[in-house]
Amino acid sequence: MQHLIPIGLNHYLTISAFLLAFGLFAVMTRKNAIVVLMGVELILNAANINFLAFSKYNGGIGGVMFSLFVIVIAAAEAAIALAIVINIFKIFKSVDISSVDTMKE
Amino acid sequence: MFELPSGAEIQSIIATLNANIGFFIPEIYLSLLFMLLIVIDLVAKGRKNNLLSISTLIGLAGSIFFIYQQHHLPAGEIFFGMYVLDEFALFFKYFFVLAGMLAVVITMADEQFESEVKSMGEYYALIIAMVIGMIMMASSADLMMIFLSMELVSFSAFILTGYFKRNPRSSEAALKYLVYGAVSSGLMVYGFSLIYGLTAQTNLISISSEFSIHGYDPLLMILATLLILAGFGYKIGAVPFHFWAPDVYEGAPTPITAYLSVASKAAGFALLMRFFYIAVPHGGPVYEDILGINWVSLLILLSVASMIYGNVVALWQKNVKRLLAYSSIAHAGYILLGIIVMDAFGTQATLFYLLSYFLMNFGAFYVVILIANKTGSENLEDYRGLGKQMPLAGAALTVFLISLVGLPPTIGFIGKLMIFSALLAKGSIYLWLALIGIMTSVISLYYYMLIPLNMYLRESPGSEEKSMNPGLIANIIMAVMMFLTIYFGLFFQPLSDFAKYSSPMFGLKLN
Amino acid sequence: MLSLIVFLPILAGLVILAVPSSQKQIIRIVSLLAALAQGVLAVLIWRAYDPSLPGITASPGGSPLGSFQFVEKLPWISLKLGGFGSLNIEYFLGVDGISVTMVILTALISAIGVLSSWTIQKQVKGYFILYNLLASAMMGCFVALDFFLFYVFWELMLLPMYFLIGIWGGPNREYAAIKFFLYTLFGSVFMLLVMIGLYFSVIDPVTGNHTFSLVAMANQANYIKSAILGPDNVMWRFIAFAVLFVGFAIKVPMFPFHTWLPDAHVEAPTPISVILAGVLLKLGTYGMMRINFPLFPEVFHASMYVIGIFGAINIIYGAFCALAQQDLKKMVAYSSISHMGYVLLGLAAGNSEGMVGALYQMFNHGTITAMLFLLVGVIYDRAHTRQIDKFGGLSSYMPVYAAIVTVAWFASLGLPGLSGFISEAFVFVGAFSSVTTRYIAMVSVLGIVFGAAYLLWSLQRMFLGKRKPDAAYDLEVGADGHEHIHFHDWKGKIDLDARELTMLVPLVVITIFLGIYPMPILGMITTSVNRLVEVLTPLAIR
Amino acid sequence: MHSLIQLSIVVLLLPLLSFVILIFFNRRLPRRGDFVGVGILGTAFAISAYIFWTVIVQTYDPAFRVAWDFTWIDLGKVPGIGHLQIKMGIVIDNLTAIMLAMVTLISLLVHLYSTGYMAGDKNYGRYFAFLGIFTFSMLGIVLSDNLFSIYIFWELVGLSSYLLIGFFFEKDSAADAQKKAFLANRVGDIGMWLGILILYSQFHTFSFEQIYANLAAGKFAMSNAWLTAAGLLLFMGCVGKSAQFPLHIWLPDAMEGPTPVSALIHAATMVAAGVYFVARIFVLLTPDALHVIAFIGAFTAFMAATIAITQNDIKRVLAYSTVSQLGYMVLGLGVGAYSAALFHLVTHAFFKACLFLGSGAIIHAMHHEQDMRWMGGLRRHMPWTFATFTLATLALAGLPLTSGFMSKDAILAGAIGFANVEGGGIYYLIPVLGFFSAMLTAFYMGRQIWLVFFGESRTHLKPADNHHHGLDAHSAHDDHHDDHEVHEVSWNMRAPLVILAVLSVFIVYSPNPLDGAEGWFMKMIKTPATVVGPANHNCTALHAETPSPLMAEAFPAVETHGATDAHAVTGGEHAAATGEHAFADPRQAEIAHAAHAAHFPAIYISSIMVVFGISLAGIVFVFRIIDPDKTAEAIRPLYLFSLNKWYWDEIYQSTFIKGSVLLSKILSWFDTNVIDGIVNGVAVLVRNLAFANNSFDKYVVDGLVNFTAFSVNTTGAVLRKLQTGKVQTYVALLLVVLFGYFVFYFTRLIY
Repeated sequence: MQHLIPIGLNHYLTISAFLLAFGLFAVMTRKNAIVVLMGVELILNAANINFLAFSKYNGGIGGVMFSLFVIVIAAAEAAIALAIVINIFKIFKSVDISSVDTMKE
Repeated sequence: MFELPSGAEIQSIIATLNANIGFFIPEIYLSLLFMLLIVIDLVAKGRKNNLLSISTLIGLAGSIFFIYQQHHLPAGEIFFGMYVLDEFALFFKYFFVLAGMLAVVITMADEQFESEVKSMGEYYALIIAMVIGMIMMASSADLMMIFLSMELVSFSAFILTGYFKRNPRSSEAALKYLVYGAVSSGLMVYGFSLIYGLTAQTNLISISSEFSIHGYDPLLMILATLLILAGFGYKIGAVPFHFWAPDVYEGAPTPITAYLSVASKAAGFALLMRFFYIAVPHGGPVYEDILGINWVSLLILLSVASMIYGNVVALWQKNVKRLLAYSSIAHAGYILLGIIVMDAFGTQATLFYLLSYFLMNFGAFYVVILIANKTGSENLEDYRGLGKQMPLAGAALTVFLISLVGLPPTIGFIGKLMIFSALLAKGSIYLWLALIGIMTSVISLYYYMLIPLNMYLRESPGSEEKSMNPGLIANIIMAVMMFLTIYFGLFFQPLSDFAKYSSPMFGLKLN
Repeated sequence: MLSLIVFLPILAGLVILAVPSSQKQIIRIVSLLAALAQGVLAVLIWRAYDPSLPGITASPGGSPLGSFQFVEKLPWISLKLGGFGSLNIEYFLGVDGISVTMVILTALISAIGVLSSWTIQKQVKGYFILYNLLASAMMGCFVALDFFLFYVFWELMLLPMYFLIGIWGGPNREYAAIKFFLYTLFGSVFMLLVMIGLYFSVIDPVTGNHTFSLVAMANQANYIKSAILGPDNVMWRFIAFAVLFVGFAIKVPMFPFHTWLPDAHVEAPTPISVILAGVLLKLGTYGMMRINFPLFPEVFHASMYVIGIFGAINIIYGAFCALAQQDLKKMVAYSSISHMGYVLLGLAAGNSEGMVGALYQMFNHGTITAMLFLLVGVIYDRAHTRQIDKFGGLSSYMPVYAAIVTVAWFASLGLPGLSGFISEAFVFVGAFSSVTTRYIAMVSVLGIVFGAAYLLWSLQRMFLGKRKPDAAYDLEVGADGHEHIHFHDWKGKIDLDARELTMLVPLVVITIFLGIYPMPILGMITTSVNRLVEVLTPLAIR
Repeated sequence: MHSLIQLSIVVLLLPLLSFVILIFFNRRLPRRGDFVGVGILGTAFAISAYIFWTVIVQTYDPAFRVAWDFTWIDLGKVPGIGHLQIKMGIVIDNLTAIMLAMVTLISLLVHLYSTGYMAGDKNYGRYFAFLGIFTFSMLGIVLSDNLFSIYIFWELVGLSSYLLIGFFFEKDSAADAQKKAFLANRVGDIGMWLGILILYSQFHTFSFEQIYANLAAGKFAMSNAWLTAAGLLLFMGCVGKSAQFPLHIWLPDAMEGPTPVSALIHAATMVAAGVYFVARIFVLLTPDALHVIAFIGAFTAFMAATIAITQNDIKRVLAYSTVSQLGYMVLGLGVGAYSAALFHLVTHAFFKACLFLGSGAIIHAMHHEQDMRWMGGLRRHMPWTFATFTLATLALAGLPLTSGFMSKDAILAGAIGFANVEGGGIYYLIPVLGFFSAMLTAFYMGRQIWLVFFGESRTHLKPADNHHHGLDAHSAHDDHHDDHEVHEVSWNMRAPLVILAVLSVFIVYSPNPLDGAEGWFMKMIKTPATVVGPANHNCTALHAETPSPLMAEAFPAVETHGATDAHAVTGGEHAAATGEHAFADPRQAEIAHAAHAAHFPAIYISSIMVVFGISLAGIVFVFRIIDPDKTAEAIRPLYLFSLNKWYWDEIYQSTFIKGSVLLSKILSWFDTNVIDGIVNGVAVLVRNLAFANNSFDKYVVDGLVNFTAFSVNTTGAVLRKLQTGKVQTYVALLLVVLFGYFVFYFTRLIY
């Protein structure tokens, strides 16, 4: 088991980068509004991972604090978002985000 | 892995909190007001809009008193460098409180609320929440505070934008605003995390000292700066981070549009200046070689793009609200010009421009609301012949638009004058920027003048001479704003001295 | 006193604001009173003016404020700017020989404009408010000695003009109005940049701060050598000069920036055409004399030749275009392009004769062209057309009108004994005496013939001969056996009525008197112009 | 201020007074105030007669001269020049005195005559007002002491001629004629003005005195060519006003005006003003300039004479004869026969005025029939007119015992002398043309006399179609003689004829019918010393100045003119002998001498020519030995050429007038379509673009503004497509932009 490389900062950063990419991908491509919101959550969590990893590897408690607040914010955001999406569903009878484009140019 | 703090440390923390609480009174007061409004709404259930709005006005007016008290306090950081109190912050405190009051005023004038919503309950509370959030944006000294306050503003804004629940445009605007805002703030947070990774600090000043002491990895720095810029750019609605703006401004309730286009933009600028002036290393050849990213050039790109794009696309708009939305994008460009100069004069010019923009934009939106009340439309075609039917409104709107173009003797002219003076004071390096500004403002004359053109030069289709008087109070408010627009255009000394007084940040002056 | 003469119309406008819009007569009378009061003040200024003081800028040994008269100088704005001392803007009014004549002209023309506005029936209240605003702005431009103040007045003129053309204008008014607005704004926005640049380049010798004062700017000693528009910065000074020149040339209007003028004139109502031709065009050349040339004398000296060529083009090109017009008003419009060409030529000469001629031509063109447009308005009111060949033989039926038209037309073609001649003569004398513009002058002289050609031709087609078959009026034999003409749906007097005479006769008298004895105006001009010529002559030549 | 000056000022202002009174009050005054005009002119004439008496008769001094001036415009201390003032002033010398008397006299007579001729016209009062302002401006020209005021009055004369030619403005032909006259004069005036400018730009003064002084002192800084140019340009003024070729076209058309006006303005005074002006500037004309002038004069004299032969309109014949005679005067000045030319000016003024008034009487009596072909046999009906008209005709033809004989003869003598001195073959063309024109003059005047007064009345032969000629003009005042009986005119029209006829007799001017040089006139009017040309030594001697480089340049070596000097001396002696004054300028002296030598040859030749001409006319038109019509057929091309006035009108019409009208059309098209829409095509494009369907591009039709507008507009149209309304697109764009920035800075980072 010794010849396994120890997990280091870069691994965390890579994972967070992937999460970010997935999140953006979801936001841009998914039709369903809920999935889009999930993408947003992914973005935020990518940031969280960064914060935690950094605070682990170069000390300081700030990163942890930050990530806690980000989680809270994400929760609040989700709540508002869902309310709005429901409202959208009431009016447009669908949650297809790409069909919501009455205002343009 | 982190050891718990000892009792003594906790004692000292509590002591500091007690000591610093005195610097935080206006925010506390506003938070209490926020709760009070909700309580009032709960108690006096029903459609007592005036009760709520009046109390909001009074409450906000009261807050000015507390803000005024803070002039005596020494400038500096509080709450362990989370928060800062300085002239710069004070300026924006006044700014946002007044903006909130104006928002309330024009909300009272807007008859669309009668038809769209049953109760105004949380509306005013949310406006207060936005005020608090923006005040904190203007005075936060720590990445975390920045993030939190921005989100506070954004969330209230999302809700307010979608406040007309049964109105598809309003809801659509809210959704777009939400998705776009969430993504950009997400990117911003990611950028913050990178900065944190580079410096292990979240306080702006310590970040900058870290940078100046240890230097940094340029590649990561570029990435971080760009991502953070995405967040700020989204707030100030500058090209290419503006895409949400037109739709949201068109869809949102008009008072909210006005409020967003003035206040939250200003908050964004406050943040931008604080962050880029203080945190990110700038200026001076010291950084040029290692930096690899000159954020001034970045902002120049933004501002030029905004001026051109905003003005050019506005030429095509038929909906007045949307037209003003694009014009606000263009104005973001002009304001950025002041930031680019990056000296005390530039800051002063920027703050002054924000003040002038405050006056004329609110004025324009106010008149638009009054007209919409009478005609029920915001389309250019329906403005035909209004000049005869509502003379005062027509005159006022013309004055505001002229001021937006930047012609004397209006405050808008002085704003442009100061911005360009700040540019030219640097010699001829920024002259081309000034030229672009001039050219685009000529272009802007086209579309701004379309409105008076329709109001005066064209006859209304149903050419009956019915006069639509918007009512005494509305007339008075319009007249006052029109008067101020012209008065400050001729005697702008007080405003500009105020801007001058508020330019220093963290108590330290720029050269 | 100057403040009074500037702001009287605005006060009148405020009064009118209070008058209910149904009281048309009261509104008219109020503005008329204001205009008359302005006239009285102008006369007082004329009497009290001391022609021995040069003005223009600080004379060597004189006070740094220059020897201006009726000076009113109040600190207006004084801002502390981080790192740049303070921004000082002054409320600085004053007149010298160059502006005092223009002040008199403006007062005269605005009074006549009010009279001729009597026939305006549509939205009288709004009309007169805008009119008074315009009058104030024009007057302000002529007396402002602070560049900032000047710029404010300058821009202030645009909006009222836009609405006056756009609301009370002819069928194609939207187009003409926006065209006017855009052209002039395009010219003036760049002026703003130059103004700021000058501000940072000039030091007020008294206070030691930067200043907007034109008097200080006109004195090359006050420039910071290395500043953006300082003496060292040759290229930028040249560009600034060109930019300013274009800005003013658009107002003049100078070929090829003239195309807004015919449209604006044709669409504008008569009084506005009178104002436009009588005063606004002068602002362009006045700006050149007050700002453009004295601030950049060496550039002016280098570009005299070009300016002269443009002047010649204006003269001849305008005359030819006028020759081809069918619409009488358009012809007059082009004729004023041609006549402003004389002004440009005189300025380009750069010597006293030329400059005196140019300034005097500005005054005379003001009165004469005002007369021409009023006369066009008279016939348009009656016949509702301005097509030249819709008339003929008018002088048999409207003798008084014909007589005044003859005087005006001949004044416009520069007949000796009428004021226009003296100014044109001086322009040519000056332009020919200066070696730079000698050959240009020889070419421009052709303008005299073509000017005569189009004027006499139109005169013949409209007034001589007999009624044309498709004329805009009918002949009917009256009770006394003589033939009379009768315009469709015109109830008033066939020949000039009292109001029109009160507008026209003073102008005729002035034209003749100043043609016989020009000193009342020239006497005020000369000292300042001589000083101006000194200022403009580079030290090398001086 | 000299008393004569005061008087002359009064004379100058009286006609103006008459104008002012009549133009404003003529309808209120009895008889439309014609008596005002006549009375005022009477007074004026009385005063100027007194001036004439004092100057010419009492102080019998060739060098008499009084002057007075005042500052008109004060330009203050002009940088580089010093104190600059424009002065106006009056000068009275012999010439002025004579001209004053002549002008006021003829004007008075014409006023008197008009009371009969114009009686009943509906603008009767205005007519006299116009006469007044004309007289005023004419006197102004006569009295001016500087170029500027001469130019002013010059134009004013043009104006009054414009007003009077177009007096019957309802006739389109009259309206055309007045415009033509004014414009032709303007063309001349341009030249004159440029000449004035050249002189002013050198000396910064307009006054003759100072200009000549400066010139003589050699202060003229520009090259000699400029001086010649100045002379010729000034002469252009004369070309316009005195209807010399190539600007002669307006004068015949000017006959559209009332006949008395033709007599006053277009025969006696105004057209002579050109000659008078050349006489005033004579001293600054360089020899080259004088040569050009001489040739133009000769050619004009000849051309006009040939045209006059074939004209049928009685007034047109006289008009062309006027042009021809003016040609004589100009010729005279050109060859240096200064006093002779001015002498001819005066004599011609009287007899030509007489002729015109006579023709006016005829036209009046013939009920506005102007075509000589339908006249004839009038001598029985109108004896007075016949007598005076014939006498004047003889004077014009230049038969001995008439004034015209002396003056014309002096000119021709001068021409011969000039040709002798210049010694070039080409220069002999001038006297030859002169004599030939003299013959032609005799011929066409003879023709006129025969056609009008002799033979039988041919009124009945007139085809009916062109009978309306002139009637419409006078429709108002035809009523008082509806009987078609031709009868003599009333006294107030007869008296002027008699007076003028008397003034055409030789005795008035000179005791010796064969030599005008012995008369008071040519004694009083002496050739002034030129200030240019070889006179430099004398002048510099006079003005005690250093010799001027200019003169040296003009005439390199005086030694080469040794012969000339010798001549000069002899000439001087001879002059002394014949009581002439010594010439300052050898060249002038020489010419004068030669002229004197050529005096008798000239007499013989011209007399023969004249007699031949008249008898030829008789042969052709009375005894019909040669049938004029057949002859005309035989030389049809020549005949048509003359009848159509050498086609000058057609040429001008098709070149200058058509040309400038065309050019104006082109330019105005250019203005509206090119300048005013440099990118019209683009504007059209914009309109056709699919997305251009909004109110804005209505304004996209204009010049450079267009271009910006267009580009701005389209960019907007493209950019706004980015705003798809789909939020996901927005996000995508956001990322694209960020990525773009990143790449940009990344590359900047590594490179």
